[in-house]
Amino acid sequence: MKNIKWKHYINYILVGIVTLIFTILAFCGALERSLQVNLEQIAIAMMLAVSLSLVVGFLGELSIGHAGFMCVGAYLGGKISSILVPILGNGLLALAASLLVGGLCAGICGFIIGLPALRLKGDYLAITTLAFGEIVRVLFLNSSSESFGGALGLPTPRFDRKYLFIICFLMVLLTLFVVQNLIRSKHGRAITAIRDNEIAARATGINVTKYKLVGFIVAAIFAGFAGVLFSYTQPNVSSITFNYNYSIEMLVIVVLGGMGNLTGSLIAAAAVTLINSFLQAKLPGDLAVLKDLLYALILIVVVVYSNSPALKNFRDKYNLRNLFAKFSKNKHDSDDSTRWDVVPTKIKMDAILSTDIVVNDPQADKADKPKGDK
Amino acid sequence: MSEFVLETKNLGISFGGLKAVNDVNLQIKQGEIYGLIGPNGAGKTTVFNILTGVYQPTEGTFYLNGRELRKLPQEKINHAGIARTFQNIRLFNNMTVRRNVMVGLHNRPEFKCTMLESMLRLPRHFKCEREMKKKAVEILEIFGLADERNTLACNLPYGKQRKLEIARALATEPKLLLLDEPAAGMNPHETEDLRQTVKLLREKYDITILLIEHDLKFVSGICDRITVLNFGTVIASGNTKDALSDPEVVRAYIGK
Amino acid sequence: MKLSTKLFALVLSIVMILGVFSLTSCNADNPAKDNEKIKIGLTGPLTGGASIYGIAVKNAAKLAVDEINKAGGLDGILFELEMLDDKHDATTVENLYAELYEGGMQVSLGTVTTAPGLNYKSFANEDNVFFITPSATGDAIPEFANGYQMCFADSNQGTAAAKFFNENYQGKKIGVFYKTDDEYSVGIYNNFKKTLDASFGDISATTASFNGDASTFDSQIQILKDCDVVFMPIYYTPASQFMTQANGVENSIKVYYGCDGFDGIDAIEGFDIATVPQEVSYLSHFNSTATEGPAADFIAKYNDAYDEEKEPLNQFGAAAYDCVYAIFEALKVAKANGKDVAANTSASDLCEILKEVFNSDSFEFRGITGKTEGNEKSHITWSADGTVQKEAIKYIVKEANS
Amino acid sequence: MELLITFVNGLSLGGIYAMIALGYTMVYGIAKMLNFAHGDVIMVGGYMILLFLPINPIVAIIAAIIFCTVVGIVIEKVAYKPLRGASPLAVLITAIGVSYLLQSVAQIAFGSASRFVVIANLGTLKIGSLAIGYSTIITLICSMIVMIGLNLFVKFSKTGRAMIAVSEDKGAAQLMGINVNNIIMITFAIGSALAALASLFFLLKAPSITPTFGALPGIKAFTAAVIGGIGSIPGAMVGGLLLGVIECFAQSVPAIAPYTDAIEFSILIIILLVKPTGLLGKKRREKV
Repeated sequence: MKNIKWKHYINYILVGIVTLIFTILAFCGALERSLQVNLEQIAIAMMLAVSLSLVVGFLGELSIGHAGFMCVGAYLGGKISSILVPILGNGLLALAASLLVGGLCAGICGFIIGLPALRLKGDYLAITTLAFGEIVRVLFLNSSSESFGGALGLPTPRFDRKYLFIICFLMVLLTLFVVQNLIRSKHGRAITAIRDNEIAARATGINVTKYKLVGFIVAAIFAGFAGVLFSYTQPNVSSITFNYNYSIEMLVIVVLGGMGNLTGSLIAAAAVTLINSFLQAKLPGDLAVLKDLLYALILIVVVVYSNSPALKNFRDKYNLRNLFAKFSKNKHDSDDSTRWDVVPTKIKMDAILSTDIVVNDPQADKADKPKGDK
Repeated sequence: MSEFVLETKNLGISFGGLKAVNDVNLQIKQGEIYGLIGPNGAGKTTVFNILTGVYQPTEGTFYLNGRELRKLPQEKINHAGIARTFQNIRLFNNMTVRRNVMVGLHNRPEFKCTMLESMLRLPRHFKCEREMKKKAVEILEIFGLADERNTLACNLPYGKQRKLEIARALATEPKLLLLDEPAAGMNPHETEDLRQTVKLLREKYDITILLIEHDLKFVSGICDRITVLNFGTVIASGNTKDALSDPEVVRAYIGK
Repeated sequence: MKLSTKLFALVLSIVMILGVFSLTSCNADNPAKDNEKIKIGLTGPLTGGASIYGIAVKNAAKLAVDEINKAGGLDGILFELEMLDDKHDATTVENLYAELYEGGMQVSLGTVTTAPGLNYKSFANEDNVFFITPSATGDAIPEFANGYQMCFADSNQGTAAAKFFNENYQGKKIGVFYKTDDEYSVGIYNNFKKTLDASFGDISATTASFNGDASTFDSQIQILKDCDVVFMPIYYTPASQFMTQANGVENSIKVYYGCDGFDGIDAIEGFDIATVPQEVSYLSHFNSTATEGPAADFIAKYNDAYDEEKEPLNQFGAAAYDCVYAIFEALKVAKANGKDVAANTSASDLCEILKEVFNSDSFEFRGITGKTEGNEKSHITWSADGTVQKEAIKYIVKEANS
Repeated sequence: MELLITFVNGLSLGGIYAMIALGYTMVYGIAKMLNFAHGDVIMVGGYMILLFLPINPIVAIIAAIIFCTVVGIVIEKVAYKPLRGASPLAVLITAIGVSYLLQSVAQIAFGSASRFVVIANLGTLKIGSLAIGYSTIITLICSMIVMIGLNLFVKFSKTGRAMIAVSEDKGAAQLMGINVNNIIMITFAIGSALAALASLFFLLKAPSITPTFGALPGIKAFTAAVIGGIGSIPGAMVGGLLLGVIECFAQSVPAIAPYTDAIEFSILIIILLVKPTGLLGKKRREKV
């Protein structure tokens, strides 16, 4: 049983150790600011990746509007904190209140976007989430300067920079705690059942409506939390940040991390953030134009390499996991519960991204079309 | 309480003017194994889809133990006590065998555990998970799948996948089990095995079974009564042997 | 060992290495203490849609630094420039600022555009880093004591335009065409409208707007086609699009009037401004097609050094050139006043020195932006709130076709 | 009357959207992938026109079409074909990578400054106080011709029918002797050629180009394709025209103009809620 325990808590341990070490460094005053900044960004990306993973990896719905939830969190949390900070002081109390409000409002948005998810599938749902994200952004963009600052952005108070990353990482732990516990329960089983085969899940008595909404709401709440923290890292929140490219970046992280693999998502979030900020900060002005080129090439090569069916044999031969497995004595775990976070990576993604449309055959399948469903 | 487990009254559905199922009346008694047969395209699976809420009937209605289930969503119909398997197997392929069955146990009252309890990992969550696992293995043992409980469902051989689907349906504690071509694609050995299992289900769990099957040998060997459909309408119904020898049925199967 | 244990050990060691790395490279209060040259830092868009501004700033600032260094620097103290790419994206600034500051930046040109600048000013304020931005026109940019502008602030431009309209276009139909998701455009528009509404009740404007990268303006032209004067607080690319597309479709537009974003409109490759029948003019501090005076000298120098087709000069660049010289001159003044300026003076100390000079009444910078007469450079001073005081000029890019 | 002008403007803009949307929809129908790089092919076309314009406008247009076709095929071969059979999501991410790649290559090659590309000055049609650019009218007519032509091509030519077959069932099409790889390649080629045409009409309307030029029409056209029912060729046309008209009308009212994008996307959501597979998309029922 001891072996299993390790694996169950690997994500907590990973994040926990990182937090602990950097916290100690921070208290010693030995932490570079750029590293601190990167840590904040990594933590926010991790929260977004883990929460998005719940929707894309486990619920099996493609969402490219995750930045919209974050936007709601950032603006509402930021607004609340800028109201509360003068009253309560710039402390944990104001932060907690804004987290609460930001998360709650994002959660409500998650509910709203979850409703079409009950009716729509695949790409249609994907564009709906994208549309939702853009609508939210445009509304904040055109808000009056008294309410949310409009195009000029919303000035937000900033938490003591030195310790903000610790709070961010604690929130990552909370996100992991909730998402993992949800997934590794009977409710999570129901959610993955819906992903694997919605029709069978319904016939087995799973309340698909409820669980789809739960998936979207939980994901939205944590994206909202990430938004609030983001507003604390930025002196000025501007809606342009939350455009669909940002959502796509989060999707890239989730896919690179291996769909539905939370450890992978965490590592990918850290890696992508670090690569981005490294390229950004280290390439001097003249080479800046190469940065996008490099990022694009890395993205293409990594995705083609790790997904191409033609390279499968090669990958299997030189797989990192296999390399590790060679050294491990206990090659096969006997209990299926140990595989809970690995299994979903084997999803046939067609289930997520496919709605076959008959281009030109109105008569086809007529017998299968019920009257009410024209 | 009605004397019939399942009773359909003038059940019918039309798709854009085409009557796929018309005026089907079934009356299935407690503990019966009832067959629904007919040539391809006769509307058998459509009847199943109506009974499980996939389609809404355009005419007529149906009752389970006297309770009208028309208009209920699929999961509510399942909660009311109808479970089914599918013609083309629909397992949760990326889950292990045991987890497939555990999904079936999801709504049982004895395994109640709210989402909050799960998220906070309260004692009830652990208790519930433990007992669900135990129960799932118990069910798997009936079907002889207990040894493969940690195999991914998609890696099971065909015959076992069929069985697993039945096990999952059974896990929802149904009063009526709908089996859609359970013996399709099975070799004679597997078919025989299946027959034993279905009989066992009735004996041990007192479940009423309605099944669609093309294999008439299988049907006549197991069903108490059958109904024969052709072009969406009932052409014969009653005792298995009598119904099969009905001239109308013979004509439908063999052709004029 | 188990896989997880391995992984755990791996992560642990990586973290340790990172930790040790950050320990060793920790230099407590003055990251610039090992500098051999005074390091000027800034961020700006070098890639993406707004990169034309950032690139001009980078080139012109580099030109100024090279000139100063060639001339011996500040009594032998040389300067160096470091510019990072913020993509006109405010979220990158936190990271870039940290990188610049820890890399030893002592004095800064802030950011090229307003959106990132709104973040930059707060970071710079926390560390007390002096910055003078060439082109972030936002009103809130010089909010803190350490922030200065070389360009006119949005409110300044909006108010000036409103006054100009009131004086010159009474009784005319006025149209405004602005960009709703751009801080610069919205900032000027809001102030323009506020001034117009508040002070001059009998003059009002028809408004059309666009956002994002939109480049087809059919509907907007329909709204504005019956105006006499169209005020365009936008950059020249969409403005030139509007003029081209409105050509022949509008009925009565006589004048297109812009702000400093118009600069460069007559230099767009392939766009022949003579085909626009209207008068095109703008109020600004620099004319990048000037043919005489100090501005022309600078333009010649710039075009010698850079590919004017790919990296064209605009007023952003000119302002950046002035910014570098302003810092240089101010440091010279400070040094003359007996202040201790060295290549490794901390950013905070330099900030105090520079603030004092910039805020003193006697400091006047002679630059290439603002109103120049003959070969005389312009007179530029700063008010205590960090906004620039120099004379704006109305440039007529093109007279109306008669 | 002004409403009419706005309407015609909308149709013409919609025609361009529709042309791009056709590329999305055909590729989707046949390769079952969202080609996020499609918008950037438009940009490539625009730069080709810019490059060859000094020679002759006609040469420039032909060069742009040929080059875009080649680019489309190369992208398909290099970035998408190795992933055939892999998850569509992976292909989606690669497409995003290709999009970034094209943009940064364009920036390196042409700089990021906006370039003016005046293909021709076509003048204006004036009726009383109303005026409408000839470019608008030409765009409208040409886009209609292209769309009808494409529809006929798909319906009646051998290749077109092979496309339908592949889009319905790759495996079965292969068994029927259709070279699926070729058909996919041809689809990409046609889609990219359409993108080049779209860039031509776009530049006729708004003669300037930047490396990010394709992003906005790309996302609009994607929206249009989904409104019409992605995978359906008539759907792409209807969606494109509808979107163009909505956009022009929304922008012609100053008070709601800033919300144009939000309005468009709201309409998209509403349409999808009423018709979950778009206006003309065929509803796919999963056989139970």
